[in-house]
Amino acid sequence: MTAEHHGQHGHHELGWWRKYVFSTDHKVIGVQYAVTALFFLFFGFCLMMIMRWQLAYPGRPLPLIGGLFGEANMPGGIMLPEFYNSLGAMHGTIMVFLGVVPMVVGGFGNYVMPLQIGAPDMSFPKLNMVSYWVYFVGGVVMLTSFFVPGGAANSGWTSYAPLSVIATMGQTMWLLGMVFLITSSLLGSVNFIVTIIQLRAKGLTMFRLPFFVWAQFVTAFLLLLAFPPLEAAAVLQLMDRVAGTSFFIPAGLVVSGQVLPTDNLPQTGGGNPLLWQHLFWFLAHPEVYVLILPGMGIVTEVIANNTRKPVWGYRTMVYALVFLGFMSFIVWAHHMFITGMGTTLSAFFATTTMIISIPSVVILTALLITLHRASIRFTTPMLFALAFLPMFAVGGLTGLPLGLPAADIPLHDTYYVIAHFHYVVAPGTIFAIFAGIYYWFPKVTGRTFDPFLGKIHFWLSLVFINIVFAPMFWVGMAGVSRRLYDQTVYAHGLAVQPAVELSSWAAWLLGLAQIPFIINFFMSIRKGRTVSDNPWEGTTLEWVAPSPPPHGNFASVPVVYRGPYEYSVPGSAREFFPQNVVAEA
Amino acid sequence: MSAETLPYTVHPHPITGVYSGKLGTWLFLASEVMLFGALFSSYVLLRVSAAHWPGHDETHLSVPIGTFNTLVLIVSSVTMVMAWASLKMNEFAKARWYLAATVVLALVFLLVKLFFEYMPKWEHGHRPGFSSFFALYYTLTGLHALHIIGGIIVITYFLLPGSALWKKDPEYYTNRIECTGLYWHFVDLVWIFLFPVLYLM
Amino acid sequence: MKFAAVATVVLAGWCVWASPALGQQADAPSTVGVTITGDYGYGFPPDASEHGHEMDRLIVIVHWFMGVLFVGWGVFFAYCLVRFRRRPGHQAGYDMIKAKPSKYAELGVAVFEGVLLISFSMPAWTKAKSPPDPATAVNIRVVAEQFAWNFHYPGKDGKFGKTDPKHIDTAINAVGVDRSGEGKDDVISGELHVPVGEAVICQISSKDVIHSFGVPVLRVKQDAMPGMRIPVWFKAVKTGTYEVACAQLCGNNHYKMKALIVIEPRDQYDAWLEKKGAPPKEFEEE
Amino acid sequence: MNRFVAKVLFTVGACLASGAPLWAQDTGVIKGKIVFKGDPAAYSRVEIDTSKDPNCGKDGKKIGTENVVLNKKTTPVTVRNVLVSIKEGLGDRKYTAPTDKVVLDQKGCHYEPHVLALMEGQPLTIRNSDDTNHNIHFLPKVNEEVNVTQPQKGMEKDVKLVKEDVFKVKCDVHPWMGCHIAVFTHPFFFVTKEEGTFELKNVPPGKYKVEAWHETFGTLSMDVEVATGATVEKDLTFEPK
Repeated sequence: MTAEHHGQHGHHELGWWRKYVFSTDHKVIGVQYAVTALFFLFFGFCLMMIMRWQLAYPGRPLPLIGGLFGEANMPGGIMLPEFYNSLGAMHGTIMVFLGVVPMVVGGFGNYVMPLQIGAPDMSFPKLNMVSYWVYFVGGVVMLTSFFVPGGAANSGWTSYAPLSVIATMGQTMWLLGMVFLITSSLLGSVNFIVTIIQLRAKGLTMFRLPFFVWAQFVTAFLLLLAFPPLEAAAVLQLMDRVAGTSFFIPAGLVVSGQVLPTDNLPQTGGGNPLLWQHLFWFLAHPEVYVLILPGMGIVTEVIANNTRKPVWGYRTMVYALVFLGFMSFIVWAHHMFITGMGTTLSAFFATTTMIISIPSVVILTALLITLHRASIRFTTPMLFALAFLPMFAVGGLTGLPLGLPAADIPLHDTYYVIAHFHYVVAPGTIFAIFAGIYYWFPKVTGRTFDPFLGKIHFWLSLVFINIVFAPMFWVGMAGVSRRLYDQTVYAHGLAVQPAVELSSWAAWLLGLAQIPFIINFFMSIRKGRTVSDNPWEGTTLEWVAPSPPPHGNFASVPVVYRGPYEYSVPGSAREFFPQNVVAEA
Repeated sequence: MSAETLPYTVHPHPITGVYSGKLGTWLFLASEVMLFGALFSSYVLLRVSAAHWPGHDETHLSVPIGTFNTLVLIVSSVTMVMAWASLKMNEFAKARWYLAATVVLALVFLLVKLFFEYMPKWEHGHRPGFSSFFALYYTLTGLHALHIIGGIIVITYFLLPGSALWKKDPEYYTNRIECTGLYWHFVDLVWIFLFPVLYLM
Repeated sequence: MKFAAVATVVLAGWCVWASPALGQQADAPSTVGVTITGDYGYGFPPDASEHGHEMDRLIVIVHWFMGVLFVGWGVFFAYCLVRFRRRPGHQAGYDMIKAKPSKYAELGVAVFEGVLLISFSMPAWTKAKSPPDPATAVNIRVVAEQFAWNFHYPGKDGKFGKTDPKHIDTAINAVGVDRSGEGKDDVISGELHVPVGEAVICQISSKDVIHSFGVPVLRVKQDAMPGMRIPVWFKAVKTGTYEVACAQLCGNNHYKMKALIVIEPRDQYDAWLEKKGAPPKEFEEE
Repeated sequence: MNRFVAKVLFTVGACLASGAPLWAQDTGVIKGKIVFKGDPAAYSRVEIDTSKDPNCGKDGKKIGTENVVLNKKTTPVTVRNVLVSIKEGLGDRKYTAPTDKVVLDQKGCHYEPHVLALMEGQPLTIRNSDDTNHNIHFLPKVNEEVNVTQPQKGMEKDVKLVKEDVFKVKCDVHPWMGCHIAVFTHPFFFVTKEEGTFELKNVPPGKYKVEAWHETFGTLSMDVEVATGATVEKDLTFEPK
């Protein structure tokens, strides 16, 4: 890398559009991703808060805002089942594909990763811009689907065929939206991998990479290889809906008394609904790790920085991470134990599922042991990062009974499953996201946030999010299925209804608990105290760049001399060694 | 910042030995493999689970036309390589001719597919909804055709407006043609798989 | 800034205070004239099956295991947070501690998971997956449709009649059984009746989309796949009236896709089958 | 000029539709009955098993099959739920739909009426009078599909049918629940009741093709000539093989 690569500081100023809207700067794009994703996270959260009313008080008109949703959805404020299903499907879709993934990969990955590897930008800046705007279009398509006749997709975020094939027009929009989102992720992942391989600063070997970069690296590979099958599946389902094919529709279906008109069925016996599930879960299981790995990366950064010591067993963690990524491709069918799977197949997938739990345990343990003999600073990001550990532990552990086929029979598709994966993603990844926001906020804005509001936000969120999800374990144990518009029609559902009501109230309070964050966020951007380049006294390269980093990131090309987390090095005057500092003899 | 000012866009990375564009293309192709892989496995699953699979006498796919198209694509691959080679030998004019030839061949492929394969089948009522076989036939070949169209667009770009880059930075231009070539070979390769699977098996 | 914090706390407080006002209990289910047997609560639902306790036991064991791990981690976690908090004169240690215990812990986890899988899960699963010889069992076809369950009994001759969509009469012949031939004595019911203490094989299938035949009290769950007929089997050991729930999102009224399952002594079962098997009553408007 | 013609036609239509007396003497009436020839026993109705949903028939009221409903008391035996309407002969007369509501009621897990006829654009209300959930599923040939849930008693949904059509309606929660809806461009239609007779009033003079449609027996048709003020009486007979 030679000097002229950094000549751009003298560059003529770009126009407003090129600078903030159609920018090719990874930092601007990162912020664009993050802001859009935060919007979608909030939107998806709102959908859920509306659903929670129907769950808590089935068939009772939604007070105050009930009238706003139109006669087709909520006549007299009473939610109709079809609208409930739409909300459920879109909550899942938006949270996963429009919220969390764009946030942790598009947002944090885009902004932080190039800084941490000492690169001036991503390898393909224009491609980077394209992937954001493709994602944006996908998001718009998803949102508009609420306004088409029949409402948004209502076959669940898993869109199981044939239900999704005979569903209303919203499903077509969903598929189109997915094609956009998938394309965006593919372009992004190519960009990430190339950047990490090609643009690392001099001396930054793979085993000197911050764990966050490793997480992004593995995640990118998951996206790259797992998403295309879903794209294929989406294309096939589109054909089924639009071109009259029947990839997922078996012969002789009788829908509401009418034999489903499908021309080809006599000739070939039609399609296979399991095909969709295999293609879908082949993506969607790695997708789970796409949701959690970057979260682990963020948490590791924050913990290393706030324990003021190197993370324990860095290499072990990296190996565990890679192994996790690899294994995640051969566990998908544990979502399908009760689709009529035989003994052999289930044994295989149960085994791989048990195996994949080990590396997660390893990473968690490593992070825990890191706390040992640390000097823990309880900063706001650290609080979120610390909370991540037990929350993720709950989420991970409760995966065990679901991974054991016999135990899965009673628990499958009950609230137990909901509680399980929400513990992984909500107090897990979402807390990691908050940790990341608070941790890198000074770098991005050059200002500090208000720690007091931050702590309020943390404690309220921690309490309420647990009251939301913990009861669901008991509701699930009692055998209540998920995706029920009104569980009180069942004796076992009515018996645990109070727990559902409790969850709802906690959910709404959790919504209120985000107010301090929102206020903090916007006020600190404008009024926050300006800070130095390295307010957290971090060692990784992003803290070497100015805050906020200029176009091209680094004043001078950083050269790396050591591992990522050189804190409290014995027999040395300074408490921490940034990676680019020459060791004093 | 514009791509040119980034390291390793033109010159290969000392350790990995490739320039970023090439690596990116390879990764993109990896995902493409997964895409078509998924579709091929769908083909296998549907065919295995099907009560009856239409034989060659029922599908009426014309092997001669298929073979012709296969040859067309193979030749277009060759011209694509020649284009890159002549750029390497600094013969820009020649390269443009080869690129043009590639585009023409690609168009020939599409036209043959449209007028001698799709349209007659469509008239015969052999539409996607007719049987799982034709559903797969239209989906697979259609997706492949989309890839061909994409290739045509890219090559045409480098042939006309994009060629300005040659004067600014010949090596960079050559690299881009090489990447396009990689993609183009992949598209041909997909067809090499499609042809026997759909026409012969 | 402080204002926002205070406001939040106040608001939160108000909601908690106001919650009983809005929080009247939802209306009870409108299932009339039917009382569901057994008491339901936050634990497992009542277990009316022979094999259910195996699954329950497995789940309990797993949760003890999870509990031990979690508490173990939790204690260490809490200890570290207190003991190693930043305070004057306290310095973080740089060099790695040799954490042999963690290695053993991880190894232990792996081994125990193996045990759970091989000696608890697999036997139960294999049992669930190997139905007895149909000749010795009660055979029932469960045909799911949006949004109802149809239960198809072979009738006296013990043979199912041929079924074909063209015979479907949504009012009286939902499964489309051919009434000529073996189908003439077949029984189609909206309620599932099974004899207690006998092996029952249910052939699960679907007319339209994917449903799931879930009976919490029997610890049975099996997706109903259109185009397939998948057997599940169980031996009910407690008599009573329980509920069958659809456990797979199947459309608008998924939540109400419910049927009653009546487990009764053999003689009552036969009597019921007899009654159901009788030709339908002539209908005269009053 | 055109607007004037339109106005006139409008008034004519309105009066005809509402059977205004001052026009009555200028129009005729077509009446008759729908006769059934054959063995009534072969078409006896049977009770429907509603055990799927205990809420159905909790008032002790049983419901029966309706694919054929004969009136055995009358002689000759007549057929109920037959849809009689003018098929041809009205030329390009235009009629405006009456504004009074037609109600499709769901009562005791049973549709009332079983055959519902209305004019294009005439307001139709679907009501749930049951203490359970219903899922109204229109399976139209040309109109928009309707597939909505009414989870609670007393819920109402207004629907507009804007194209001429005859189609089945089904409840997806209670598979046995079915009925038929017919949409016409003119007001000359009638659905036979208990006595199995029909009467088309205020028919302008002219030659017509009158059609009778039954969900099981299919269609019959007859040619009728209506003179001013006259009443044509003509029967139709179904002879199922």
